[in-house]
Amino acid sequence: MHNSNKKLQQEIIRISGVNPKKCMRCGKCTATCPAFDEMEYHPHQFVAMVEDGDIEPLLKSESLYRCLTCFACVDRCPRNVEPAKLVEAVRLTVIRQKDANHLKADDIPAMLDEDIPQQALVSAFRKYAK
Amino acid sequence: MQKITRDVLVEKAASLLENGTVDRVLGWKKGEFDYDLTPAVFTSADDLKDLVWNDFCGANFSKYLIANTKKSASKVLVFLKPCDTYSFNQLLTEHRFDREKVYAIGIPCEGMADISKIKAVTGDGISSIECGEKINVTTIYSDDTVSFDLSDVMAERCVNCKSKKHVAYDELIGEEGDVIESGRFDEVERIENMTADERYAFWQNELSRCIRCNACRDVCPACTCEKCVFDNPNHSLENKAPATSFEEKMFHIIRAFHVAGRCTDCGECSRVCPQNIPLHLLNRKFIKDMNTHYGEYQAGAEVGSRAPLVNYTTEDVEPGDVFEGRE
Amino acid sequence: MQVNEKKPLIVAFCCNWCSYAGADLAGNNRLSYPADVKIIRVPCSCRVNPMFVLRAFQRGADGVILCGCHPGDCHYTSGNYYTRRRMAMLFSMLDYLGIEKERTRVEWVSAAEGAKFAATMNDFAQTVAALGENKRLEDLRCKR
Amino acid sequence: MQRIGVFVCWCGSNIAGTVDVQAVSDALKNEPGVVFSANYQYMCSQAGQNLIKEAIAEHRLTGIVVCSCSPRMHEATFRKTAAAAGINPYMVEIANIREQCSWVHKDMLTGTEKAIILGKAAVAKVNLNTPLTPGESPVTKRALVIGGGIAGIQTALDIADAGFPVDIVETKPTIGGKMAQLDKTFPTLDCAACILTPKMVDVAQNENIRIFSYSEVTAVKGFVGNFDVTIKKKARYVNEDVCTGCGACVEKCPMKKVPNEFNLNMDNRTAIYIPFAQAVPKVATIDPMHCNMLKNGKCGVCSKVCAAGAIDYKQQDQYIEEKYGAIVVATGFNPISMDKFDEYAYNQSKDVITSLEFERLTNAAGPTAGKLLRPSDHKHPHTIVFVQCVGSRCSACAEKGKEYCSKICCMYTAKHAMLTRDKYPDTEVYVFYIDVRTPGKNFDEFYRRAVEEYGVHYIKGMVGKVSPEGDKLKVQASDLLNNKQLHIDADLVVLAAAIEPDKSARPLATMLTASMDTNDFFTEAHPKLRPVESPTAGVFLSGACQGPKDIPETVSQASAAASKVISLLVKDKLTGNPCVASSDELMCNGCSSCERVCPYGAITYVDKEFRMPNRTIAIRRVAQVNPAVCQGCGACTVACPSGAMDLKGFANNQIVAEVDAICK
Repeated sequence: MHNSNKKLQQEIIRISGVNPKKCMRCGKCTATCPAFDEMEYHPHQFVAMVEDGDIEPLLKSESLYRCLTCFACVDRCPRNVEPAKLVEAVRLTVIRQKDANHLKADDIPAMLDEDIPQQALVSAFRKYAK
Repeated sequence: MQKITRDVLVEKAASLLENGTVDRVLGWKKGEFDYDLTPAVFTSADDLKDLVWNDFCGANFSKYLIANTKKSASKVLVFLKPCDTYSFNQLLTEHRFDREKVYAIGIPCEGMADISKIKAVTGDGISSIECGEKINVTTIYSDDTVSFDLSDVMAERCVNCKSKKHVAYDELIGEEGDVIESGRFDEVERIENMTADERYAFWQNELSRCIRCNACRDVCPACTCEKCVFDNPNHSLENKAPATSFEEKMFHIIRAFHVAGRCTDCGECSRVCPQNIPLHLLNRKFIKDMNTHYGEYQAGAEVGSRAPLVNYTTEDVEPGDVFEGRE
Repeated sequence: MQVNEKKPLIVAFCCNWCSYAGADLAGNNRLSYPADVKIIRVPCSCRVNPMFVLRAFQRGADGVILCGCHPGDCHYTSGNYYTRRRMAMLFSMLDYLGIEKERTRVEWVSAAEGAKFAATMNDFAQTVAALGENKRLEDLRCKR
Repeated sequence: MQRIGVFVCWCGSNIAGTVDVQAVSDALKNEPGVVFSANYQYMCSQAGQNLIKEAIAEHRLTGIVVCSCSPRMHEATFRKTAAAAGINPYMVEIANIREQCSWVHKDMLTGTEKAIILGKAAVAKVNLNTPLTPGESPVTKRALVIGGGIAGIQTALDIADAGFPVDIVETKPTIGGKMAQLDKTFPTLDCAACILTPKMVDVAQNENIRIFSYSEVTAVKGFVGNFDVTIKKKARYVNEDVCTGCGACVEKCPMKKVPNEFNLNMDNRTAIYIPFAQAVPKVATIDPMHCNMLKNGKCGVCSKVCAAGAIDYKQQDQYIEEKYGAIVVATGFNPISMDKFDEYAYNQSKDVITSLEFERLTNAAGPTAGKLLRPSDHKHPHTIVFVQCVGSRCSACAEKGKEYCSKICCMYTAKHAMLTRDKYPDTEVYVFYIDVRTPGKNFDEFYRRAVEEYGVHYIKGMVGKVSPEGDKLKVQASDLLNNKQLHIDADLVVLAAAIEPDKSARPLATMLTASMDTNDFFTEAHPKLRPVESPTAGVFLSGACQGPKDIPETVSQASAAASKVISLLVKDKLTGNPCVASSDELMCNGCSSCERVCPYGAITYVDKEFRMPNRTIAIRRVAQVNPAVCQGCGACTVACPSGAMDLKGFANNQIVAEVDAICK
């Protein structure tokens, strides 16, 4: 079997507050996912892989950034598993693994495109900050 | 809040007696001392001259309805402070009197005074007390009047008042209040946080003062048994006076257990205890535990509610785990 | 009799349908436990009034244990659920009064769990023996 | 004062090996009340029992203590012995000195010491024993079946077959229930009507069965063997005894636009109606909500055309009171509402239907005369998508779905898919499933046939969204095994809606004091060993009111319930367990605490007069225990604050005496 990464698995479960064991593999999350074609791993696979501790491929996957965070999967899931929260937790894990080497507030002004409306930035934060 | 005066109550009671709506009025009357008010039954407008309403009207009349509704040919008028209404509802839940035979007037309460707090300042020899804006006390020791603010001498149960809202009445005088977040469990928590030895010492000290006068039981609106198990010679636990330190505990544990889930936390037990034992801390412990483990429950908040001890869920905490999170 | 010779006295209330049968099974299988444990048969654990527990302590018991069917298996469908609440509250109160919480216990023992019954009693007897004599609850007049 | 005899058994060496039986009988001789004490090798043997009988006679014993094996072993034996010698069997107590003493302790000293203490406890208890007599109550030899579906029908037929009168109460104008709405039945594909309607006719013709259709139970009093039930016969404005069911009124009724509930509102009926052709009883019913005559007094056509003169616009609800010995609940199920499932567009498109609606669409007596046509445009659908587990196995939202598996959907969906492919081979049929559950005789074979012989596309995965677009339903779904997302243009989408207990069950359970689980299914007295009885004595469970069930299971449970009823009704008298609770009315507060913890509803309250000092009389509410219903658990005795409630045979003072004896 694949290498299971217990520590990362626990971390992701803790961050997301999701219990992947509640999943009954119905796939309604994936069925409902509007970004299906863009994603290598689909919502139900996220749940299954986290449950198995198969985390490494997820960390590397582009799927993380294809998820629209539309929460359709959360809404539709009959077992309250909330796959989107899991995807977000994996995303966060990637960010944390980069040794907290994020943008510093001071660096941002130099990178800003004057033409982007402020509102777009704020709404992006709102959208992705859940 | 508009302050309710004695005259308002007397006028109301007199008119209800007069028009025949009620034939008995439960109210407060001066006892041996000004602060020592006693529950009284008034049957005529003339009697009502003795009715008192001041900062010492702590007595909860709900329990008196059991006997008085049976004696009344029409209805009994009862004045209920917000905390009294909970006992009132609880007794209705237990079918202890006929609601149809009661005319309940809800009256607002800003808290009652605790005479022991006054005596701590003035000494025991109080010759008179007048309640107004301030509580003015004269003593046998001097001609000077000592004045107190009610807030400085308020009874513990009123400081930690759980509700200014009346949950039952036919007519409300004054303004309605709200249920209040109170710190009533702080003291319970303080005891819980002691070591077992400290707790034992604390309660040994408190309960060893018990003289088994039964005042707590007699005043308690939940203790309305036709015959108390402790008085029943056919019951194997009959016990009139404690012979050992354990029997004091036994009495108080059993009493608290019998009223658990039925006790509205009115605090009458501690008010009447001549030995100043904080008996309400036993009841509050049960209330706190039941709230923690079985969900918030306020006895008497509504008629017909099902108390935690006559209810269950399949997921309840195991008896061995109730201590979890402590010590 | 000298004090240090005193053995712990344990009263065990067992429900007729599960735990009393479990105790019988322990006997059938010759699984021993201390003779300090004396069993009182009740129809259901919910028959046990907190007063009985206190009475046992008052008369010199060092430990009191209640055994009933596992939650959900009560012969009377709901009895042990009430037991669970009542005893949880009683034990919490005893603890609040500073009485050693290890002296009281509720254990669910089915009719098939003879081994569990014996193990439970061994463990409980050991715990109670380690606490020593029950000084906080007993009635001194009844002291042996 | 009792005169107690103590009998210590050696049980060969089983007891005598670790317990000094002589020392035990000697020690117990000095206990209060003991007048005789002996030991013997085998107390349970004939010789041992004779020893007891002789001692009873010789020493005029009033109570017996046997120190022996577990009471679970020989308590009954020794009680019989005592009864044979003329003393009340409940004056016997057993001290268990074998299983709980000699077998678990190794040395003679501890064993003997403990045996003496156990003996003392038993003596202390017997000193307080009182003779007990089991209560007897008569049995009314008539059964009530609530619900006239296949469960109720089968139960009623079986009970009637045994020779007992049975009444069926059905809320609808006809019996038949859900099964009458079905087309075919799995796995044999018999037509539902062909196997059900003969049974309905049997019911109608059976002399022992009375049908109260269009009726409901409004009050239940009493207890096992002696229920008093009030049945409300709703006014149907047609005299049942006169109506011939000719249907002339239905034909002529001008009010033709009433949604037809029998066809799940997919077509219309008239205001006066007979639900379906084989209805039993076959009489018309006027729907007062839609009848012009009843609403505003303008019409009266049915009355004019009725040759039998059966129409009675003045008819009133009628209340019937009847006595029953046993009650069977057979209230059945309903599909849950699909209103909350926006993703499946049930409320947006007429072509998204539930499986029960599909049944009606394929039923020859249904709105399309059995032709599978889309409800929206009556065109033949070419692509059909079946969605399984809609609202079943759903723990996310209690308002939306149910946590349990509805059990029947896998099979009926396989049936629907198979029949569709059979009749219309040009149709593509997709079934989206989470799991296919087929535990039943010939069930899996049936499902495999749908796949292998009929070419139904079974796809593991759920449908995420159904969106109506033009005359198509865009179905977006996942195929988990191929890791694909599917987009299907469907003509018809069929939702396998979860099933739930009928709404009438909850108030009925309250009336019967029968317990229910959180899903409103009735709970059984024991989940394995007493599956058709409710914990309330005399109340039995039949069919889906106890849990989701298919027809074969429902019928077997119905017959099982009937056999339980029959074995109750054949008894002339019920003998109770004498160890029941009883309340001391002088001490009772009437506070209802005991009633709330009683799992059997054995406690009721009455207002009673009490003589008070000074020749006054006080009326107080006091608890009364029905000994025929009480099972003797004792929950009430602890709930009672005043100690008024006590349990015979395990009384407060008896248990305290045992505690005291042990702790002495």
